[in-house]
Amino acid sequence: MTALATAPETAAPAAGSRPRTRRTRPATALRSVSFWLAAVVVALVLLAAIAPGLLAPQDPLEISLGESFDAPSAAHVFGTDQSGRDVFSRVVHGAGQSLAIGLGATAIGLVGAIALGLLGGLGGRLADASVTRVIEVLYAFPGILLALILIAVYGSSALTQMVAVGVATMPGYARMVRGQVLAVKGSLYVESARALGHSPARILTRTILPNAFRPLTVLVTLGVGQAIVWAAALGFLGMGVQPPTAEWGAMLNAGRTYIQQAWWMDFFPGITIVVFTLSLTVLGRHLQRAADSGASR
Amino acid sequence: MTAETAIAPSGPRPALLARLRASLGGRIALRILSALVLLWAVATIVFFLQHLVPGDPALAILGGASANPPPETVAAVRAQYGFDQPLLAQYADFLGGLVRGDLGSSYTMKEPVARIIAEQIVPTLQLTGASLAIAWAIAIGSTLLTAARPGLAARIGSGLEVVLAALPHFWLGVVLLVVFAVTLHWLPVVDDGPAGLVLPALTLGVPLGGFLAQVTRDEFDAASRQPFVLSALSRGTRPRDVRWRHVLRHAALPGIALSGWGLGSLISGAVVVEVIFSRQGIGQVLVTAVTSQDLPLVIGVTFVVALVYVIANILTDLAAVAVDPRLRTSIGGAS
Amino acid sequence: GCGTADPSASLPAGTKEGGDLVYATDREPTCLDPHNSGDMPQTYIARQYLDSLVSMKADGTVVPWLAQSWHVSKDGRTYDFDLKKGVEFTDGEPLDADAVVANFEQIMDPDTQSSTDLLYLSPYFEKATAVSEHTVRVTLKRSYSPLLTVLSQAFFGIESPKAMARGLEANCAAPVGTGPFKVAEWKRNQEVVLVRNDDYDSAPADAKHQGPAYLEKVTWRFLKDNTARFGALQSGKAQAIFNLPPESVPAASADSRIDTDDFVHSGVPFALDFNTDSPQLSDVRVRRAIVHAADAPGIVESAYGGVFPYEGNALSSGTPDYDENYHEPFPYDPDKAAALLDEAGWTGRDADGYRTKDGKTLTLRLPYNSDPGETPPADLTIFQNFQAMEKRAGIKVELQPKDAASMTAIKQDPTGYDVKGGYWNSPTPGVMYIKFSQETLDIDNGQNVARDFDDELDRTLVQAAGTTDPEKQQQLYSKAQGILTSQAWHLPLYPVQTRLATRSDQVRDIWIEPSEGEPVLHDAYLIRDGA
Amino acid sequence: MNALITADSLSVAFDGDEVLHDVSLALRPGSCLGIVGESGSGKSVTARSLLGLNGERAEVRADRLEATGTDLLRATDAQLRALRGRRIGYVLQDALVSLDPLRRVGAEIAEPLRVHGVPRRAREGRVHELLAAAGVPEPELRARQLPSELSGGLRQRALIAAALALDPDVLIADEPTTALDVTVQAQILSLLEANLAAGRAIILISHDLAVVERLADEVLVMKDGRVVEQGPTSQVLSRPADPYTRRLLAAVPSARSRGSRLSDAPPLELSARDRELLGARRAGAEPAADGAPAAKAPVLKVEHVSKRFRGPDGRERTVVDDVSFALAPGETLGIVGESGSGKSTTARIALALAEPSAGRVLLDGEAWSGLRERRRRYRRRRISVVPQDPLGSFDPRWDVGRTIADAIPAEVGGSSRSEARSHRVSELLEAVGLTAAHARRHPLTLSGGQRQRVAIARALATSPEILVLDEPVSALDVSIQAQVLDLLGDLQKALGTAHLFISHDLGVVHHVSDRVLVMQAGRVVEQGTADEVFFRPRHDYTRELVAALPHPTLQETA
Ligand SMILES: Nc1ncnc2c1ncn2[C@@H]1O[C@H](COP(=O)(O)OP(=O)(O)OP(=O)(O)O)[C@@H](O)[C@H]1O
Ligand SMILES: Nc1ncnc2c1ncn2[C@@H]1O[C@H](COP(=O)(O)OP(=O)(O)OP(=O)(O)O)[C@@H](O)[C@H]1O
Ligand SMILES: [Mg+2]
Ligand SMILES: [Mg+2]
Repeated sequence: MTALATAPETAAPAAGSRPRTRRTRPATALRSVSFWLAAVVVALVLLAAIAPGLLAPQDPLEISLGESFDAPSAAHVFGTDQSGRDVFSRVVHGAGQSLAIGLGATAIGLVGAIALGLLGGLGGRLADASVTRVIEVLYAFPGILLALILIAVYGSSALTQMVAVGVATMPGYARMVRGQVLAVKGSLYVESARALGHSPARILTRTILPNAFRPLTVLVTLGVGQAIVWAAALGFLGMGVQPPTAEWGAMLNAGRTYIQQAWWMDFFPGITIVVFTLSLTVLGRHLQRAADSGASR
Repeated sequence: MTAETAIAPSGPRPALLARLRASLGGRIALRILSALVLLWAVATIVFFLQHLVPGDPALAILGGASANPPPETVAAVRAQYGFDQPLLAQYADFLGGLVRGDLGSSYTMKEPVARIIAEQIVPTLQLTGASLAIAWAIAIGSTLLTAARPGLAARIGSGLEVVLAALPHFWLGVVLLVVFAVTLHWLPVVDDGPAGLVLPALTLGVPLGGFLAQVTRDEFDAASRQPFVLSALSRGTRPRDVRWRHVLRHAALPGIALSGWGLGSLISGAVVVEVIFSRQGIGQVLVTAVTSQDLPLVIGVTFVVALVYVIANILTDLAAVAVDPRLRTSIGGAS
Repeated sequence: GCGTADPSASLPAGTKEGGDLVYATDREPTCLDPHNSGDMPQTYIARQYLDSLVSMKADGTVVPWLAQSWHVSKDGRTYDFDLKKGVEFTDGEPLDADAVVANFEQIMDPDTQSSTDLLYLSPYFEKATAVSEHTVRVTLKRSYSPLLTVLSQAFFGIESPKAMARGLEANCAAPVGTGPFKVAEWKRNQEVVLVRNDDYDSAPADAKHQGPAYLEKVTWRFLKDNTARFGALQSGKAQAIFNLPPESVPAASADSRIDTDDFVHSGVPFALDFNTDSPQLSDVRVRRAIVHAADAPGIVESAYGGVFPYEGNALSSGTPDYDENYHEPFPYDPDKAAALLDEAGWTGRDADGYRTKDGKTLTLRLPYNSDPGETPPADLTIFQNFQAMEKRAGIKVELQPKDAASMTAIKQDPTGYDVKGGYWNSPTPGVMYIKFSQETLDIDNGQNVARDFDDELDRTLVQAAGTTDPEKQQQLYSKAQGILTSQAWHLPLYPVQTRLATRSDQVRDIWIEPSEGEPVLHDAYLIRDGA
Repeated sequence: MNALITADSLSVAFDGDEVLHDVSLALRPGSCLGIVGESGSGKSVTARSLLGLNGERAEVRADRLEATGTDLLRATDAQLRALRGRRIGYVLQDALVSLDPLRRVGAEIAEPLRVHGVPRRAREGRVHELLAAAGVPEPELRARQLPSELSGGLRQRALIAAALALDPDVLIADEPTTALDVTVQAQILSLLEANLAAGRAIILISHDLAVVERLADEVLVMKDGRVVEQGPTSQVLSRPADPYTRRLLAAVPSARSRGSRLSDAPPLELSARDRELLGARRAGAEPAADGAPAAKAPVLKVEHVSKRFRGPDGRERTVVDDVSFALAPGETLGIVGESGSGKSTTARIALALAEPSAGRVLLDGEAWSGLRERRRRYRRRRISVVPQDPLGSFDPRWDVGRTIADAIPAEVGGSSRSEARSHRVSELLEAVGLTAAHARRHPLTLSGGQRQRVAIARALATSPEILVLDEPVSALDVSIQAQVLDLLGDLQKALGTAHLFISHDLGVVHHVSDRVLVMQAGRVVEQGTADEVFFRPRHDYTRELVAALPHPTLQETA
């Protein structure tokens, strides 16, 4: 629940806002370093998600009762857990699960949000008024609360976790899509297209939608990171994927018990999430800046 | 500037609304009305969600480690809680209760939900309040120290903010706990007093502070490029004064507007933080209620949190107006 | 001290009198009246405000408490208790024979929703009557030698009839007894405040002192989180904590200010019970194979870090008539497990390497309560380790986290599980009858988790309950342990232990009574600076 | 007399890029120095240098730089601050955003007083005095208001009041009249004149020669960071020595310039094929002879059109009120009026982008307003628009080629990327004086004039009969404006399109229009031929407008 993408402010970078040029020159070198670092992290996590076997030395589920709570060492770089499982292998294998949940949640959130946002942005006054209301109501359930309610109702599992996070992030996206559609719809270039006599369908598909969705790509980058953090928070509370499955949130939950005795059980999955989401943020910002300086004004 | 001449009298239809909007009091009344509608919607949604729960709520009520309820008991419980009535009757009951401030009775704690929440909301509000203060301190401190300054300072400041904003509560909290309480013994692990508030409030406040700082910094940068800044300088005002008197107010605006939302996110965060630090509060109650499927309690917490959110938003609106008098006409504008 | 507030700092030196003790525990009871339901947290706290008829000593002998003396009839079916005179409940009601009768009636009343108490009493109890003002007679359907031991638990604490008449809800919130403390306030999710009963004069015969408690007030805190609870003790925010987390034991023993008091519960240890209604588990060979396949001592060692010992017998070592021959009846032996499974016909293998028979994979469902308060992390580790060990033998264990309602439902619907974890704390070996008899299976109240019985076992246990001859009891109970072992209805893992950790520099004389491991605060006192 | 301000060989560089080169100037007490030049020529940088306000990234070099006795090159921060506001008052270029929008006007004006140690009690009265002196009615009320509650003219006055708070020796006014309506502009100039008369020295910066001519004793003409010409006003403006100054003067559209070219660019030659392609519909269509709009049937007829909007307060306002006019083929109809008088709304109604609340619009004699969009769409190509802000009217994702191709009717080539289309795009670009290579550029990378040309090319892509031009040149510099106006004239001549030309600039309207429509508060107060309206105005409002024109020479009759 760190305050990432769905903050209302970020949610509505309407086309009309004043351009925020940043001084780019002095920081270019540093930026590109941060960009490449972030890209490498994201690439590694993707590799871990696709082919964990390449990175992980051990079976994430195999216990070794004699080796419980081994501190980080050459044999176990992230140490071992209470059953002697290799934490590093579990972190690597957890990438797939966590990423899938993050992506799935973002997809769910986006699909819902786009439906709502388009309805509000393109439907009539009444539709817009109702959509605004719905978004407002959803906003009144702060993130995790909505997720928890869904879990209370449907029980904890990877799927509910995904849906819960997706629904929880939806209002932010929806508000953005709606704002964006309205801004684009009211823009001069859409009026020009109308003045040219283009059909509504053509204006919608060629002008409104592509322009309204442009900032979404950047937001998805930020959103996936956020979704992973949310999902991990649910996992941390024991309401996500259940042990012994390797998943970052579930590992955090398991590690919490032994925090005084085996800090590495929580520290490493946690720092992985931090570094990964931070990298996504950095990448997202680079994309955003590229988009800002490239196409829009 | 001559446009005032072309005002035609309004038709009768929007008269009431228009008259309401015309005065500040009216706009506040509208705002409150729309807040009530919002609360009703929240209550309705959670009520019907509750009925999607698979299984028998009576069993949840009679649950517990060693429960073995005979069928008669289960039936008695059903009757007691009205589960045998039609859904709409239950809904009417529920709404009626809400109006009277009665949120029903907790399944597991066998106590009125309203009373449980009334007790637990206080520490949570203390926590979120302290966190919000910390967040603002970070945002303003970082902005004033590093924003719109040449050289390394701004880059370090903004880099740090990104990192802070990316710290998840569950991780930051555990790290702070292990380092400062368990290892260094600087602060207590649990404490009801102010000392015990430090780590949880930091855990919650720091990431939000990083986020707010990004927003205020952006706005500060933008505002400090505005002509009125140069204008002030041209009158002989000190640069430091300009930062404080002019730019900071502008920079604070989006942050203030976000604070209502921020409070919501803090309550979300409190769920995790209260669990980590074993603090009393609504978050703990919610987690327990969810794990034990104590739905009246879940609904109650949700409703109260929505209420807090609504109130917080009204307050932030007012705060924003205090800082930006231009907004006076926009209260209640959304409705 | 370490700079934190010492609760006794302001009190005069040289006296035991006065002060406020903060006692932190993990689980919060759902009801303060232990007659209702009957979960462990209830008995722990109830001990502070309820007195029982008798008290049990560590050697298993029973000494007077509210009952000054008692007389048991020859056939063991009639118990006459002579009550202490002049004792009053804290609401001013007198303790008399009628009051005690009312307690038995409340326990037997279905509205009380008693569970534990009924399991102990209902097979035997017939009626309780007031013979005279201070004499109660309990009549049994058949003889029941553990009755006195059973009644010594706080689960059978005596409550004020006037208070009980207020109804379940009020009685749950603030039951009224004759004990050393009174319930002043229950702040849910936080604490129960207990204040001293200044008129107390009915301590059990084995108490360290008579008369009112030394402590003026006890704050009975609920700190679910292990780290926080231990942290509270370290920082002096709590003077005593119950259930020192196993993972904190090393830190606690390293701290000279912290004393620990371990109590091994008697009764049935924590075990994984096998549901014999499941086709694959109806075969004793499969059950034995499962037990052989699991490195039980290793599993426990990993989960409890060597803090809890392994126990393979159906009874915990502290239980009277425990037979250590059965301490580790089926040692870890993967080969033997494989042989047994082959013999039972589970010879096929599926794609994942699990054993199959007639195309069906050898799968065991293991549901557990997903609430970490109900299933502590270490037990979850045990399940995971068990799962991993059985996987090596080709047995697939599915861990199924469930909510409380589903777990309750599963208890009543034995088709919902194959394996389930659980324990039964009890001061008497008679507990075997509660868990494994035809009678409990027939009542179908979910206690007979293995869903099987053995005629000979039943007979042996009934005989043991019927005799008062210690030697005969010992012999019969040994036999019962043997039969249970041969049935392999469960995989016992560790005896449930209670660990009380106290700040020795702040408080003294908290002791644990042996029937249920209840902490006793009546004798506790705070240490004064310079005293 | 000693100069109040002296700069010798002043150069300013930002991050190593020099933007001001060897500028020298001197301001004598009681005189007015005008600085003119196009956008980006360094006027504001010069002004800021005189206060040491160019920021930390600026590197200022000069042989000598003194202001009211302070050596700016060596002054400490404290000395500079003592100078600012007290000795030199500075009125920033952007009047609308130079007051802190979050503070009351009174507080802004009191700021220099506070900074320079005027006690709190004395301030309020002084603020009211200053406002009154700056010609602000109801000063007590205004002081309590927010800048956003004040009109542009009032804001500009408040700024001037703040600059004059401590009675400085010098007032630097940077573009004090831009973005203001003519009448308001005239009032501000009078205010400055009054200050001048009171003996205060003024540096007046403007790109508008007429404004400078009215006030300045001496003029400095700047181009690309250099001074190209300097001297007494009358001499520089009537007998310019530098070709740039001459071009600048020639480029100012006015009654005098009617029918002549404004820029020195050669007239556009369109081949017959081009003309055919660009849709000169009536073969051999004669360009409308000057002053004789054809008696042909009008292509666009607006009849008693009104438009009402509901404001945020729920009240209705009539923005366009009973407007009627007709546009003949090949004719240019100019619409002038102050900001908010309903010009753009009228244009949108003409374009059928807004429906009138009452009245109707006919296109080629057929119904145009009040139709379903479906029935109107195929006729839309007959009427095109050239907006004031071309960038905003381009899809931000598209390059120039795609932007224009999007406007080309479907019959020309199939897909938007086809051969025929890109050929057509090249032709259109060339027709507006760009090259085919521009097709691959993104509009962001073009200059304002080039963007406006792209917008014109797009408007022409449908071969329209009518062009609606809503302030097409008001965002452009005079010389660029001259080129664009010439281009529009050339195209009209060649193609015979009718123009509905909207501008608040009387000179521009007079230069281009056959007939003129004057709007005030949504109503047409006067209409007639351009010369009739401007030389013999009948309505008071028109008279006021014309009288307010600052450049006496520009009002001379031809
Ligand atoms: N702070 C700055 N940093 C970098 N370049 C600057 C800065 N200020 C001005 N410039 C550059 O200096 C040149 C002159 O700018 P200046 O603002 O003085 O022009 P101007 O004549 O006032 O134009 P306008 O009429 O548009 O106000 C421009 O090229 C501008 O880009
Ligand atoms: N969609 C709309 N809703 C409400 N009011 C509007 C709308 N469009 C225009 N107006 C109002 O109508 C009035 C006239 O606007 P219009 O844009 O036609 O003026 P204009 O003469 O073009 O002014 P400018 O010279 O500033 O462009 C203004 O007061 C404006 O606020
Ligand atoms: Mg300028
Ligand atoms: Mg306009």
